[in-house]
Amino acid sequence: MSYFSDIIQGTKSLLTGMRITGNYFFKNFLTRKDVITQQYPDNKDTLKMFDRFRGEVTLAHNENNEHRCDACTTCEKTCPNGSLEVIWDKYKDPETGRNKRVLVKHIYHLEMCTMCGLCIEVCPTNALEWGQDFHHASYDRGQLTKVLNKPGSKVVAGLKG
Amino acid sequence: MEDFLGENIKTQEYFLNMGPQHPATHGVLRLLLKLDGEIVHNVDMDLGYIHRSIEKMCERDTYKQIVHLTDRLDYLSAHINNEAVCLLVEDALNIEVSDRIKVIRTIMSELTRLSSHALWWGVMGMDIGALTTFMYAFRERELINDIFEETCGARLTMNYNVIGGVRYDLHENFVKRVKALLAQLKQKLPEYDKLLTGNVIFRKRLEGIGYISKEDAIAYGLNGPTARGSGVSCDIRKIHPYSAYDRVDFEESIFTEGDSYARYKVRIKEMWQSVHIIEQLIDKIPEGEFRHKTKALIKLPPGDYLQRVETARGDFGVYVHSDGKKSPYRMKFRSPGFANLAALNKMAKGLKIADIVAILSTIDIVVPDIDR
Amino acid sequence: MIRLSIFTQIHEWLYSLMPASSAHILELVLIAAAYLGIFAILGLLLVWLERRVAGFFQLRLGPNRVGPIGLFQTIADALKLVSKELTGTVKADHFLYGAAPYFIITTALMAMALIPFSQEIHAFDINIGVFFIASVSSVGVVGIFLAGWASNNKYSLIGGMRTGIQMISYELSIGMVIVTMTTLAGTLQISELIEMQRNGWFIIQGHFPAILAFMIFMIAGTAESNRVPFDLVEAESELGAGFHTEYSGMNFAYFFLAEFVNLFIISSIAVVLFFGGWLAPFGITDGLHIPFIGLFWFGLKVTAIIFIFMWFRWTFPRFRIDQLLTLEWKYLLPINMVNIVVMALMVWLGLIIKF
Amino acid sequence: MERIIFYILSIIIVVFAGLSVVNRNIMRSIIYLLFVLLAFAGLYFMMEFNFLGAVQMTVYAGGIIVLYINSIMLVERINSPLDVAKLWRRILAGVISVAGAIMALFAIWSYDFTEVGDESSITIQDVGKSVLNYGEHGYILPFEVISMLLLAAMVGAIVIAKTKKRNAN
Repeated sequence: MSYFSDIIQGTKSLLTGMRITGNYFFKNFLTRKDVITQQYPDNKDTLKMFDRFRGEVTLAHNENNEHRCDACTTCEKTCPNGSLEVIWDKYKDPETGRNKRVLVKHIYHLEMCTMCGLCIEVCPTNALEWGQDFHHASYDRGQLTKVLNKPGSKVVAGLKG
Repeated sequence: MEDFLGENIKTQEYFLNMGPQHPATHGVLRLLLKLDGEIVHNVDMDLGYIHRSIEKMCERDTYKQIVHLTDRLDYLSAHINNEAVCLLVEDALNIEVSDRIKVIRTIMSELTRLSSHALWWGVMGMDIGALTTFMYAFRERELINDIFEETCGARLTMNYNVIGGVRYDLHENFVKRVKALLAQLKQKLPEYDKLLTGNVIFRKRLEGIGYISKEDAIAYGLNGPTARGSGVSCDIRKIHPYSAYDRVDFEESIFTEGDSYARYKVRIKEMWQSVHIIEQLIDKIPEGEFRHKTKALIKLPPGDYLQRVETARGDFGVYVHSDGKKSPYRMKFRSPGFANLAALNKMAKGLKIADIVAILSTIDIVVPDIDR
Repeated sequence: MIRLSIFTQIHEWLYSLMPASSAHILELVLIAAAYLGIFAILGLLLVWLERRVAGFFQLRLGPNRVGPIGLFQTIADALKLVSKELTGTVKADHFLYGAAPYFIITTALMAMALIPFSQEIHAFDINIGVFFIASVSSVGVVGIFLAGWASNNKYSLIGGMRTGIQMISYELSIGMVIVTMTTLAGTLQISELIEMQRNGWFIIQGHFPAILAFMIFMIAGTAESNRVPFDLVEAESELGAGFHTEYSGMNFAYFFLAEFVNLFIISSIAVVLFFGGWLAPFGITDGLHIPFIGLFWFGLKVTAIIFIFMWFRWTFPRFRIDQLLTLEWKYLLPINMVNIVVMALMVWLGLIIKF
Repeated sequence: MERIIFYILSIIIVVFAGLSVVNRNIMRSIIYLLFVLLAFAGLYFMMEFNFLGAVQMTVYAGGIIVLYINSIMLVERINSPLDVAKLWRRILAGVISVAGAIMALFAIWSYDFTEVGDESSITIQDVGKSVLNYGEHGYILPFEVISMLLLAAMVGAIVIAKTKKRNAN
């Protein structure tokens, strides 16, 4: 007799499954209520990431085009992948007469970065920050190598390193 | 058949390369199948296609740098892997973390397990041929990932644990979101059952397929849900409780049938248990520090250290031999997927091609976890 | 033959223009071209429908960018496929490899000729109607078989072998369902079959055994059109793409189109056998002289059946090959045989519901 | 028009029949045979023997050929071309086939064909009635004999399947 009960049980289980998918179909067909996907390029402008989202490493600049990096290279040493390169120059401080470092280029290899966040943690002057940008795709690998300090930017005056 | 046909007529065996590029192998895993028609006579696992020598890289890095590498092992239980390394270093340095950290870690681990199992459920359906389950599972998984992103800043490679605590404090929306998630899971998990678990085709595809006995499971070193499907009690959360697992009440999900369907049921039950665990903790997250200060450069005292945790796939072990320097002399990860995959040949012999796909799915392999 | 008034006008105009023999040939060519057009449009439309329906089942939207509600998406895809390179394996049997898609296309087209779109639009109303469709589609299997064999790829070969087993088994079920319904109708000619349903569709006339036959037909029809849960032939997660792994560009598109046209054909047979073809439900539009009303009802019914097939596809997991055979030989076939006897008894005892 | 189609079909039959014998690739031979069978079905359809044509397609093209292919795929040396037979065998086969052809032609030419008017095509009812008829032109006896044969074949198949199962257990 299990032959027939098998058939009935099986059909019942199939219909249960169909009821669930069918429910979703008609709900979506009529109201589009359960749609979980985002219409990505359409909502590009309004799409907002969470505050802590780790998109890329950036060097924060204030409104006077000043950053807080004193080229101590701690981030470069801490990075496990070698994604950061700090190129600096020496100059003599006219006031104290001591040699000081000045940042020339803060180079960031996005293609090597694993977003571990160690550089941002160790930065003694809190110069580095997380950027929210996630549109990293590009046709050219070279474009993933970025210079973080903006052209013409300077160190914030009076920064202690 | 051969007995009946005698010596003169023979069927021909042939080899089939399943992978390294194949939709069923969940990554770049190559299975060399020896087939007779559709029947599998032998499975050879060929690994190493995405070997990145993470263990060797660990010997180069400092302990703080190692943590984020473990994200890349079993990327679906990234958080739990991080936790293993952190716990190991904290133990070695005798850092006693606050209750808040323990509870946060436990909740996060269980969320990770839920997200991993949700993905597994969706992919399981896809492997068996039901394509819609994938999207239904991702609906829940996206909620979990949103929670992760809001608190940790990333969806997959969270890298939230640091040595001595967690990187950020919980986001203010965290509790609210987790409660919403639990409510939805309680509503949707029965739907999973109706859609797939009870389905007659699905059950026929899994029941009695890929059997492995309890003795064999122990002999092969199976662990995690794969072993618990054969009745082996091996939940590290019960055997060696870490973080806040000693203060929550949950059941180790064990089924004794030993077939694919048992392994499936184990994972479904684990999802319920995870919901249960989070429910106990979410209302009483203790106040306290979320991160203890540690030295800038951590050096472990010379010696051997071992830490085991229960990832979504099973027993994940971290072993360190330290010579007192800033990076380990030798770091070894004992990954659950590797041992589980080894039993595939035992499970799949004599079955059909379609069964291999189903068994691979119930083992729930993640290839980077196997290859490291 | 085609009888709609505009077609009659074209027919007369052609014969007035040129001698009878050339007009005849030209007419045949025109009808063939028209059916080719229907074939292409149907294929594209069904692919769009499938993707759209799949979207709603899967909590997505489906194609909605190209054209209104994504209607032109498949045309864009077809253009892409046309422009793609035709690749193949070096050691393939090139003659058979190239011929395989045309087998499937040709048989699908031949079966299309018998589809009664409406009372008037019906190209080939042969006296063995439904049986002819079944026999033609049995030839179509050879195409899939050849594709699997000639690709010189083991995945394709396994797919091809599975097709053979699957088709031979499930054609039996389809044939027996047809026999069951013919027992009720007493004819195989499609137009007669439909006209007999003026007194109630066969699924109502034959009540219990007809409903059973319909359920079996839906199962076997899914298997015949190689769709989930019977898509072992191309089983994505096991065989990559099964028998058409090695096909690309337009050659692949032929398989794809033919699959969807076969789905349409199977649904049409279901509509003809169970749901009264082009007839309106309860004859609600019989008195009205609306042009193309038969086409409307037929299309509506076929769409409903196709929707059920799609519902299957986006709900169920796939069978394994031995379960597929068990289902056919252990369950469907015995039930079918009993069903034929029950149906014959019912017809004999006059237990049919007629309005 | 009909004449042209007839000649096209005949040419297909003759050419592909020849090819299917000559070709040394077994798979292609089968496909050429399929073309021959399909062309025969076409001839039946031309003669308005619709039922016969459809049966020809289902049974031969759909069933037998698929079975052939299935069983040929089980043969081990399917990829290598077939061996060429010895010379005396080829001569013998040629002689026999030429003799057969002469006999067939002789039979055809000696028979006095009469042209039949364009009768209405045979319906399913006619076929069914003559199959189950025990009077004159009735086929009930062969029909039943064949069904016995099929039953025997089915029993045989079941026996084979059962044997395998017992061994497995």
